Amino acid sequence: MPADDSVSFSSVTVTLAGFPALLNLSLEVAAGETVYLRGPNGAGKTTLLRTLAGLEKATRGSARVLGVGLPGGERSLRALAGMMGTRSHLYEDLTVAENLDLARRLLAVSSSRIDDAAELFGVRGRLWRQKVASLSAGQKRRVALAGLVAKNPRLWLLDEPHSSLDAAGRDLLDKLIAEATKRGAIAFVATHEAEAGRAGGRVVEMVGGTVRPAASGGGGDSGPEGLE
Amino acid sequence: MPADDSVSFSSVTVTLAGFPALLNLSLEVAAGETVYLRGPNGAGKTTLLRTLAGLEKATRGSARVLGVGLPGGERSLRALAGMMGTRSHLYEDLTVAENLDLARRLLAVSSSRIDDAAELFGVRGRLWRQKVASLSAGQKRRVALAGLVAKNPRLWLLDEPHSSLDAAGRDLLDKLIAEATKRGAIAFVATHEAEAGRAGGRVVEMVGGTVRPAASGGGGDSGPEGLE
Amino acid sequence: MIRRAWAVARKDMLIEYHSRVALNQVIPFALAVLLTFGFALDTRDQLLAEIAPGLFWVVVLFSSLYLIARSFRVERENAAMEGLVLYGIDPMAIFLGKLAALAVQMLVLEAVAAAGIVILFNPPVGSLGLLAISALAATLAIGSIGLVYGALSSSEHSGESLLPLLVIPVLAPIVISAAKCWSDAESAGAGIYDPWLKIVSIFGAVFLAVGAAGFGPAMED
Amino acid sequence: MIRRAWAVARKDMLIEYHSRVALNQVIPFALAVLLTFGFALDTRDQLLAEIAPGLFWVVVLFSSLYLIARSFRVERENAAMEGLVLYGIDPMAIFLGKLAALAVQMLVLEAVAAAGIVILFNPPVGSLGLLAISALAATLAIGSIGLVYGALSSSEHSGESLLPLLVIPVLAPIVISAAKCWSDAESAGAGIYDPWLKIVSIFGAVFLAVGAAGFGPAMED
Amino acid sequence: MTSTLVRKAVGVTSLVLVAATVVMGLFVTPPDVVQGNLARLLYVHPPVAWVAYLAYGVTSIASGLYLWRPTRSLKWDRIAVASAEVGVVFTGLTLVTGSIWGRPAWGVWWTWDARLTSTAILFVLYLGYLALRRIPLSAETRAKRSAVAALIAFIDVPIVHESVVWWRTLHQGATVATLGANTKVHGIMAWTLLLGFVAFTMVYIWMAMLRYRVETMAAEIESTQLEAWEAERMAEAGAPDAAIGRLLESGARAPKEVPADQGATPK
Ligand code: HEM
Ligand SMILES: Nc1ncnc2c1ncn2[C@@H]1O[C@H](COP(=O)(O)OP(=O)(O)OP(=O)(O)O)[C@@H](O)[C@H]1O
Ligand SMILES: Nc1ncnc2c1ncn2[C@@H]1O[C@H](COP(=O)(O)OP(=O)(O)OP(=O)(O)O)[C@@H](O)[C@H]1O
Ligand SMILES: [Mg+2]
Ligand SMILES: [Mg+2]
Repeated sequence: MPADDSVSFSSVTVTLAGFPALLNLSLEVAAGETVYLRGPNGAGKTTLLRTLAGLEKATRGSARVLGVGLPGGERSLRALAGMMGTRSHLYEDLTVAENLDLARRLLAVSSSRIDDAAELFGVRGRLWRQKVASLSAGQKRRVALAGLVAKNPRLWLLDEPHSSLDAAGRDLLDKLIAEATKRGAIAFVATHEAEAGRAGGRVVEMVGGTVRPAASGGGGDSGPEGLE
Repeated sequence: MPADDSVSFSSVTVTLAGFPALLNLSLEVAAGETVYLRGPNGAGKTTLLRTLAGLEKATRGSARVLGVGLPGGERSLRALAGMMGTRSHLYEDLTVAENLDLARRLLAVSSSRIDDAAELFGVRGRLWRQKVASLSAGQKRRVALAGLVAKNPRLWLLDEPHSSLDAAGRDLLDKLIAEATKRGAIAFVATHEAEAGRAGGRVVEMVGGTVRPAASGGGGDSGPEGLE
Repeated sequence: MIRRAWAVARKDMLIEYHSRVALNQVIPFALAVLLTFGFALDTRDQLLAEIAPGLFWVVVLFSSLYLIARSFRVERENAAMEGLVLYGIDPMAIFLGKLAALAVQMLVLEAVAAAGIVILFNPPVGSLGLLAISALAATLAIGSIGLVYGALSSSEHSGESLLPLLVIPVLAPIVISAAKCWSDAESAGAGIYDPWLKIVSIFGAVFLAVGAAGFGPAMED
Repeated sequence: MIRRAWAVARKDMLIEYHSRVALNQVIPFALAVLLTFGFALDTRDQLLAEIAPGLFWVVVLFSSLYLIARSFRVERENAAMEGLVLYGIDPMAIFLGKLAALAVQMLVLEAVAAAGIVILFNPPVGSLGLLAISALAATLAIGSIGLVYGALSSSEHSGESLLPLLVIPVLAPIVISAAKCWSDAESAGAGIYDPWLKIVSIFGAVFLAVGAAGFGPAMED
Repeated sequence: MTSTLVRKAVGVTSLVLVAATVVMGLFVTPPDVVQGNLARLLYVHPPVAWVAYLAYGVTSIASGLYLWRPTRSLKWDRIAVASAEVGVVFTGLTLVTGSIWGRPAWGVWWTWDARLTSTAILFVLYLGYLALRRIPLSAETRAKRSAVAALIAFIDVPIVHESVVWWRTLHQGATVATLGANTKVHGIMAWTLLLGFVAFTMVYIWMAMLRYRVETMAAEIESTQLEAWEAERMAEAGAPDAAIGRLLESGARAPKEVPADQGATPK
């Protein structure tokens, strides 16, 4: 069933503590697409990602994500989605190795897979036996990304994925996303970077909790004078 | 005394829990300069900023920052520096207005000054009476920046300042930094953005806790294939 | 599910292994409380021996509150609980895993506190078996209810001192029954047919079931 | 400095105003504990009346621990304490401000708990003046020591349950003396020359001084 | 080397002195009129308690010296923790010997006497001090914070000492300090008591030295670790991005390791 690979939102509203963080948002995304979410602060990007992850519930409207109906299927959606938000989901008192070992156990994947992911993000060396509490911002991010890659989700939900990552890490992550979408995964990337989407993928401008009508073209995220 | 406006580090080492986060770092920065700190994850950028703010202590070596000697003068340095790190320093249970009012009282500045700063960052509207806990990532960032601008420090210490900010916010912040340095302030900006420093300012590449010898030229933060 | 529950339990035990919060902080705390109580309440030995069983369970309850709070604090730090949820695992696995780790810590705590009580307050100890069974049942009850209310009150902000308020009234009956159990254990005749033991066991089973049923809804808002 | 201390105190009171942690969580907690004790310890009225003063201070101490922990939790959330430090303000201002806000909350707590104790346990109340003075001194002592140890044990991780362990043994003498003060207050003859009041006041003054001296070094590492 | 010798000498001396105390206490001194042979605990229990005071006193002085800027050095911190740990051991011994004595003397292992309770509180106080030291912090921060805690904790020592006066208690009052006017402790008994005190002080010094040695060794390991890390950091600075670069050069490996068919599936 091809619909099972796609994402379709119809008039979804999500209220957080009474505030409509998403408002009548409709959106169709096909398998293999990369969607760059852009828009001013408070537009609802993070809320959209959390809804896609099954972490927030639609108050009105309905959606179908990878064959899972929302609201209702949040729990099964969570298993499919891979989310990388501003919080790392790591246990500060555990070492890098122990955190990723937990991921291995919960994902029921082989440990060589975890090792490879850790190797890929350069956290197998000195950091491997360090507590997460003692890592730099970008190092934490790398550990979290290693866990995400090990999960290899069908839905990548990345909230400002480049933040804290150095250039090599950004590059690596971009490649991983490209590779995953090539294999049919869908990626949502919330970002404020001006160059997002230049290399391909769809740019969706959000504002006021919904998708900005395509009319106005690019530049929705840029301020009055535009950047660059 | 002109030396009082500058920053000078000589062979500073800062150990965090026994790890040399900064190692024999020497650096001279003159009044009015903007320094972009770049380098791979774990290079020591954040630690350098925290040392400049008087939040970490030099274990070896010595420094002079705006006429204050380190180690030793940490407390007086804190009053001069304006730091914007990954943590916002905001009280989640207070409203935006109350957080900024606290800043006003502690800085002993006029309330119109606070209002102006808040206005500038667009947090005077609906958000003004909202608890910080209910703001989006970028909105929190804007509140913190409003407090920083109200302080108008002589030393701006910004750790990935663009993260979470939308294009308009980034633009505004860049202008503010330019304005401040024009008036003689010094700005340190830790960033992974490839375009940092293109428009002016000095780029300092860090790696392994110290400044990378100038030889290798630019691109230290970018991976082998470079970004863009 | 058992595998995942074990992974969760293992993680919580590892955190304890690294941070030694239960061992170096909560258990000595329990001893400090025993001392303060003994001193502050009164100085007549007879009286203290009488209230010792009640005191034991009160102290265990209070110390357990710190263990439960800690159990949720580690999940809150980087929204780690959200991370667990995002593995799509059954809340039941999280519940069982956290309960197992918590129960182990609580049992150690109870052993130390019991030794302290016996030395300091000198209450008669009768049937050890009776004591052990009642302690196990009460531990499961306290742990289960603690975890459910912990999940209920775990918000990003201002939730931490809500837990004791919610938990104490609910657990008061079981704590009282467990204390009575001890008092009964003193009389040699008491065995596993003790009526208070029955009550404690029923409470234990009911609260365990309530916990298992309530944790999922409490956690997944 | 007074201006800045006031700003800090005001902020803490505002946080309490918004979150109502002391009012809606800690004070009801204290009452719940009193009730549980009443049930768990025994049901003989005479006995309860006798131990009431000790119980009162033990409950106040425990509840205050939650208030103190809360006082530091709000500072830890977004590294807000670091923010305060970055205004270059004197640690003494932070200490005084936080102590003022804490003391106000504790005094309200004590008033409610005292009312609860009197209603539930029915102990004789003698000289109100004596009670009030001793309560004030004990409050300052508990608050000061609590803040110092709160600062000492404040780390990003695993510090929170250390506070009670550190604080309780140090405060045990003052809590006991304050309880004795109440017992003395029952006898009509007692006045402000009561020896226990003297001890409580001395402890209050010493701990306030120790707190003021220790907070700075404890906080600024 | 010399320090090892000193340590060994102190160790041997302390063992000899303890043996002498045992011999004197058990065989040479007469049994007490009232308590019989039980009174022989006199040669152990008070000395052990005093040595605990001594240990905490040393901790406090060392902590004070650390806090005082002109003498600030991590050496004091190491002395403080070494002494405190031995102090905890001796406080534990005080509690144990006291309990053993109390069982026949008072009929109970424990009673809520002011001296006993305050001694137990002293024990917990320093357990708290040791727990505080386990919070992960930099060595300097830890030293500073625990020094403050140690100074506050010491307030309890005079309380323990004066407790027999302040509260009317069951426990023995100051018997030994008023030796001249004393009829209970005299002659050979007093000398044995003094010997016990010297012996346990030597034991304390020996244990504290061993503990201090462990601390310095830990510090040395830390500094070698630091050197290793410094070397590593310098290498990093020399070979930028080596680790990451190598990974990326090994080409399409990344995606290959991430087969799309594997990974999490809903249960
Ligand atoms: C667990 C029970 C006990 C504890 C915790 C304890 C604690 C102490 C402490 C801390 C001291 C040192 C006091 C000072 O000089 O400041 C001490 C001294 C002493 N204790 Fe005990 N004790 C206990 C039981 C007993 C018993 C049962 C006896 C004898 C019946 C006893 C007899 C003495 C004597 C004779 C001294 C020397 C007093 C002096 O000359 O100052 N203790 N004990
Ligand atoms: N508390 C700590 N204990 C031990 N090591 C630490 C601690 N904090 C930081 N480090 C180490 O110090 C080094 C420098 O950290 P720092 O945060 O300054 O890096 P950074 O340049 O800001 O990195 P990023 O780009 O990831 O933010 C890192 O290698 C990190 O692992
Ligand atoms: N808990 C909450 N209660 C009330 N309003 C909230 C809450 N969380 C978010 N909001 C509001 O919902 C809106 C959308 O927030 P969201 O975090 O999705 O924005 P965003 O597009 O991710 O912004 P940013 O670019 O700043 O990250 C914001 O205006 C925010 O103020
Ligand atoms: Mg966002
Ligand atoms: Mg950084």
